Amino acid sequence: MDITSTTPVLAIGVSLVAAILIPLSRRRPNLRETWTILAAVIKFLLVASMAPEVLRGNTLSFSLWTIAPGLSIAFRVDALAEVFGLTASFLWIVTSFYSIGYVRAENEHAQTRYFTFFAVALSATLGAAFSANMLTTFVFYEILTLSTFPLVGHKQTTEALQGARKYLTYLLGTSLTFLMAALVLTYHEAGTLEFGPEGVFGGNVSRTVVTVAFVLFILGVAKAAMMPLHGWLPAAMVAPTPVSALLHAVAVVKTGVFVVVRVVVHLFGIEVLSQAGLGTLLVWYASFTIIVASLIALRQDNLKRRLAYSTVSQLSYIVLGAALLTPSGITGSVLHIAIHAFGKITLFFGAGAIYVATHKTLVSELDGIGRRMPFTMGAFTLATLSMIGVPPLAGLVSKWYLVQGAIEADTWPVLLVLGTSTLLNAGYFLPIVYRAFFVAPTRSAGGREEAGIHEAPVLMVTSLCVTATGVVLLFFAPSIFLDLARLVVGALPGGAG
Amino acid sequence: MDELILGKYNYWVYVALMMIGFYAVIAKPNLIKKIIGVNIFQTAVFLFYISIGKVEGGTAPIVWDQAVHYDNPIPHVLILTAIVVSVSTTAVAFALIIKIKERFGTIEEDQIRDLRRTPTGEET
Amino acid sequence: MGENIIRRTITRLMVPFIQLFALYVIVHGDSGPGGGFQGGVILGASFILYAIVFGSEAGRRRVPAPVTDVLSSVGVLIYAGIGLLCLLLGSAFLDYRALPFKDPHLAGHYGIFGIEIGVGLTVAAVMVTIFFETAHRGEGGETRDG
Amino acid sequence: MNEPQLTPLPLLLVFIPLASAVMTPLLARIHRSLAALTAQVVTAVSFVLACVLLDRVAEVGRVVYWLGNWEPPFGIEYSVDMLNGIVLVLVSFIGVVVSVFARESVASEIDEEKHPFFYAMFLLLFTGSMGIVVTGDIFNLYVFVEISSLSGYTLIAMGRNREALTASYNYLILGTIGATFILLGIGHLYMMTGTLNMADLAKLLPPLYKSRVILTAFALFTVGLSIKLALFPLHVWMPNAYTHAPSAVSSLLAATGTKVAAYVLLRVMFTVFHPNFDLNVIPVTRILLVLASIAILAGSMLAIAQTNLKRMLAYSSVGQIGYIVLGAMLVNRTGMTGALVHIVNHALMKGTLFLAAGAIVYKTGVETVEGLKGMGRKMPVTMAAFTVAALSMVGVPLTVGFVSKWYLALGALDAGMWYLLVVILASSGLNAIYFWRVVDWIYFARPSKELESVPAGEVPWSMLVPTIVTAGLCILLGVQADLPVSLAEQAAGLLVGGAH
Repeated sequence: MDITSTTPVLAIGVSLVAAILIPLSRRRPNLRETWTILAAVIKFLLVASMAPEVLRGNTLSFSLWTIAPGLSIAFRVDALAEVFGLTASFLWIVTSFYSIGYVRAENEHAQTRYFTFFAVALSATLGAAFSANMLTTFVFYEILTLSTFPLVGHKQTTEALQGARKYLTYLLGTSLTFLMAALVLTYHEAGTLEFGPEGVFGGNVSRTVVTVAFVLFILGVAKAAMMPLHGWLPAAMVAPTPVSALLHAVAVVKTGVFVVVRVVVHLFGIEVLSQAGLGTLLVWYASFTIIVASLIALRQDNLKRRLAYSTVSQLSYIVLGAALLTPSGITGSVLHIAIHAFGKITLFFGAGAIYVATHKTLVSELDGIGRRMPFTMGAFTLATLSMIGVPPLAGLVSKWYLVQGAIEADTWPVLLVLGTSTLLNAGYFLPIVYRAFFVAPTRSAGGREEAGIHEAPVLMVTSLCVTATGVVLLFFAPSIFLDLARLVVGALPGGAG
Repeated sequence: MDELILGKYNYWVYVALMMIGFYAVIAKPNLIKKIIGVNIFQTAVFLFYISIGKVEGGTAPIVWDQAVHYDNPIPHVLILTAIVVSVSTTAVAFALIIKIKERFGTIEEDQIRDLRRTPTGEET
Repeated sequence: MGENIIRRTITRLMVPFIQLFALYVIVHGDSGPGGGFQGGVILGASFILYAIVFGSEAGRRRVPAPVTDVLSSVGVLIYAGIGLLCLLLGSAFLDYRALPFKDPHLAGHYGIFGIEIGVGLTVAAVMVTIFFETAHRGEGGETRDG
Repeated sequence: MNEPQLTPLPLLLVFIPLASAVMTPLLARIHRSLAALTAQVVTAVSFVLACVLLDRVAEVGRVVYWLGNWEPPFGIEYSVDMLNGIVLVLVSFIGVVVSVFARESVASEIDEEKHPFFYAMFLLLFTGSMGIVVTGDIFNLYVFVEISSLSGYTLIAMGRNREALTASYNYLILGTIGATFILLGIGHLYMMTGTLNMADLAKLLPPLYKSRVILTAFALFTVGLSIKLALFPLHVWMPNAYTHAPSAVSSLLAATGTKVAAYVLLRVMFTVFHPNFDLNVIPVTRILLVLASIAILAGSMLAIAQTNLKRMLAYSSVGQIGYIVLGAMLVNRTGMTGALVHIVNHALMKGTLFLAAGAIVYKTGVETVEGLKGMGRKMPVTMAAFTVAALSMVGVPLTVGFVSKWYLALGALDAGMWYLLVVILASSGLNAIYFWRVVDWIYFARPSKELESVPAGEVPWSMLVPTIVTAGLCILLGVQADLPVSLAEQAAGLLVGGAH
C-alpha cells in the first residue's frame, strides 16, 4: 500500500534547515555543533519512524512538485530506501560527534563551512535514497557531488584542491554526460522514469536500446567507483578523515551503488536485464573491479588510500549482488550496503583517530600502535575481520547471501571471485592488525614514544566503538536490515523472498 | 540566350555591382574604402528594387488621365526607407572611423591590427 | 577671403529661396512629389551652404547646437504625437480619419501635413547636426560625440 | 483558431520606447538623472504591457494591430502569437533588469555628458528589438533590424577601450551586409508575390516553392540572419563586440540581441515558409544542424582558451546559439520546445553572467578570468549569482540549463538523431571545464596582489538586485519550469505543427 506522507521530505529537509542555521551561528561554535547533532538525531528519528510502516510492506511517498511535464521531484520510501536511509542517518549521528572531536583536536579552519556542507550532503544522500524516480535521484546525485566538493578540498592546499578537482571531474563529468544521456534515452523509450518493481520498459523495447542505456547508466554513476572510473576515490582521500569516513564509506559511494541497485532492480527490472544478458555483463565487470582493486590495495602504504581501494573493491560486491539478479544476491547486496557502511566507517574512524593522536598516515608507521591505542585498534580489528568475513561479524552475513545468490544464478566463477577476494582482503588488512599488535614500536629519535595509553579525543573513540559494536550486533541481529532486504526481493515480480 | 543576358540585364547589373562592393569590403584595408564598398553593395540592392517596380509602358505613379499603366510605386517607397537606413549606417560608420583615427592614429586595417597586437600605452 | 564676395552675395540671395522651396516641398508632400524627407534635406542643405560659405562658427550662430538637438527630437514627437492623437481619439495609430475635422478626407490631408512637417524638421536638424559634427573635427577643435 | 483580436497593445510596445528614446535627451536637459529613470520606467511599462499581451494571446491565440487602420496585406500589421509573445516578455524583462543595472554601471564606465545619448540609444535598441518581434510585416522587420543594429553599433562603440571602436566597426560592416542580404531576400519575395505581409506570404508562397527566385530569397534570408544570429562560422563579430562594449550593453545584447535574431530565423523558416519547405525542398535543416553542432563544440572549445572573462562568455554564447538552432532544426515539437525554452533560459543565464561580469568591473576593474581568483570573498553575493548561472550553463539539474538540455536531448532522440545527443552532452562536459575552472578560482584560489588590496564589499543595490533577480530566475524556472515549457510547447506547435 502506498501512503502519502511528508515524513520523507521532513527527513531530507531537516539537515537543510541545519545548513541554514549553522552559518548563522558561526560565531558560537557550541551552538553551531548543537544544530548539527540536533539535526542528525531528528533526521534519524524521522527515518526510523518510517521503518514500521515499511516493514509492514507499505511505502511512504510524497510528490513534491513537477519541474515540467514528465519531470517530477517525488519521494517514495520503500524497503531499499529505508535500508540506505537508516544506515546513512544513523551513521551521521556518530560521524557528527566524531567530526566535532576531529576538527577541534586538529583546529581545522573554516569549520562553519565544513559543517554546513556536511549537512547539505546528508540531505542530498537521503534525497537520493528516498527518490521515487530516476530524475529525483539524478538531482540529488548532483547536489551531493557539488556539496561534497568543498569538503574534499577543505584543506585548500594545492594537493587538496587537485584532489577535489579530480573528484569533481570524474563525478560531474560522467554524470552530466553519460548519466544524463541514459536518463534521456530511458525517458524517450519508456516515457517515464518512475521506479517500479517491473522496471520502466515494457516488453517492446529493443535490446540495443536497453544495452546502450544500461551501459550509459553504469558509466554515468561514477560514484559507484567501478573501474576504470574509480580514480576519484583515492584522490578524494585528501579530505579530512571524517569526510572520508562518512562520505566515502557511506554517503557518496553508497549513493553510487545504491543508484546502481535501483537502476538494476527498479528501473530496468531484473526481467529485462536477464533477457538482455546484461546482468552477466555487470557481474563480470564488478568481479574485475573486486579483484583488481584488491590487488592495488595490497600495494598501498598510505592507510587511507588502502582503505579507499578496499572500498572500491567492496562496492563492487554490492553491484555484483544486484547483478546476479537472484533473490539471495539482491538480499546480500542490500545487506552489504548497511554492513559495509558500518565496517568501513569504523576503519576510517580508526585511521582518523590514529592521525589525530599520532599524525601517522602510513601503514608502515603503525608498528605497535595497538598498545598505545587499544580501543581504536580493537575496533579497527573488529572491522577488518568483518570485512574479511570472519564470524561472528556482520561481514559474513552479506557474504553468505552473495554466495547463495551466485549459486542460485548458477554462475560458479563468481564463487571463485568471492573466495579470491576474501583472501586478498585478508592480505591487505591483516598486516595492519599484525603490525599494530605484534610488532614492537620503533623508537624515534625524539624519544616521544612513551608507553601507556595515548588515545584520540574521547568523542572520536566513542564514535568508533559505537560503529564497531554495530558491526558485531549486525551479525547477531541483522533482523531489521534482513527483513527490509527480504521485502525488496519480495516486491519483485516472481520473487518469493 | 539573349533573353537570359539582355532580357534580364537589370539583374546582371545589380549582381555585378553587388560583387564589386563586396570585393571592396573584403579586399580594401582602408576603412573608408570599405564603407564605400558597403555603400555600393547596398546601392546594388536599391537598383534591384527600383528595377522590379518598373512596368512595361508604365508612367510615374501619379494620377494622369493619359496613363495606361502605372509603375509600381511600392518598391520606391520601400527603397526610400532603405536609403535612409543606408545613410544612417554610413553616418555611424564615419563617426566610428573618425574616432578610430583619433585613438589609433590610422584608418588602415592592417596597421590597426598591428597596434592591437602590440598594446602600447594608450592615453586612456 | 577677398574673392568670396561673390560666393557670399550669391549665398545670401540663394538661401531664402532654397528655404522657401524646401518649405514648398515639405508642405506639398501630401498631394504631389515631395514630402518631409526631401524637403528636410533641402532645408538642411540651406544651412549647410550657409555654414560652408560663412564658416561653421557663423553657421552655428544661426542654428545653435541645442536648437538642432531639440528640433530633431521635436520633429519625431510631432509625428508620434499625431499618431498617438489618432489612437487616443479612438481609432488606429496614424488613422487620420479620426482627427477632429468635419471631412475625413480633409482630416487625412491635415494629418499627413503635420506628419510631413515633423519629418522635415527632424531630417533638417539631423542633416545640420551631422554636418557640424563632421566639420568640427577637421578644425581640430573640441569634439562632441554624436 | 479564433479570429485575431485587434488591440493597440502591440503598437504601444514599440511606440512608447521609440517616443521615449527621442524624448530622453530633452528630459535630460531638465535633470540629468531623468535619462536613466526614463529608460527604467519605459522598460518596466513595456514589460507589464508585454505580460498583459501574452495573457491576451494565451486567451485568443493571436492579437493583431493594423497601423493606420490599413487592413493587411496593404498596411503594416503588427501581429503577436504565442511565439513572439514569449520573446516580447523576455526582451522587455531583460530590458528592465539591464536598465536598472545600467544606472551605476554606466555612471562609472561612460563620461557623464554622454549619458542622455546613451539612454536614448539604449531605448532605441530596445525599440528595435521589440519592433522586430512584434511586426508582422517583413519590410518593417528589416527597418527594425536596422534600428536595433545601428543603435547597437553606437552603444558598443561607447566602451572604454579603443578596441570597442574597431569591434563596433567590424560589427557594422558584417551587420550591414547581413541586413542587406535580408533586404535583398525581401525584394525577391516581393517580386514573386507582391506582398510584404508575413501571413499573406505564407499563403501565397507554397505554389512557388519550386521557383529558383524563392530559393534564392530563402538562402539570402538564412545567411543574413545567421550573421545577425552569430551562428558559427559567421560569429566573428560577436566576441569582440561583447568584450569591449560597456557592461550594460553587453548584458543587453547577449541576453536579447541574438535571441531576437533567433526568433526571426524561426519566424521566417517556419511561419513565412512552411516547415515542409525546409525539410523537403532544400536540405537547409540538415545544413544548419551541422553548423549548429560545430557551433556547440567549437564555441565551447574556444571559450576554454579565452583569458578575458567577457570574451569567454561571448564564445560560450556562440555555443549556446548552436543549441537554439539545433533544437529548432530538428523540426519536431520537443526539439522546438527545447529551442524556445533555451531562448528564454539562455537569456537569463547569460544575462546573469554578463551582469556579474559588469559588477566585477565596476567594483574591482578586473576583466580577466584569472583575475577572478579569490573573488568569492570580495563579492560573495555577486559571485553566488555568477556560480548559479555557471552551474546552469553546465546543465546541473534544478537550474534552467538542465530543462533546456533535457528537451533538446529528447528532441534529438525523437528525430532519431542519437548522435546529436553526443554533441549536446559533450558540450556539457566542455562547459563544465571552463565554468568550473572559474568557480573553483572564485572560491578556492588565493587572490592576486591587486585584488588583495580591494576591500570586500558588494556593488550598489541597483546593480546587485538585477543580478540576483536573474540568477534567482535561473533557479526558479529550473525548479518549476511548467510555465515556460507549456508556453514554449504551444508556440512549438504553431511552428512545426504541420511538419511531416
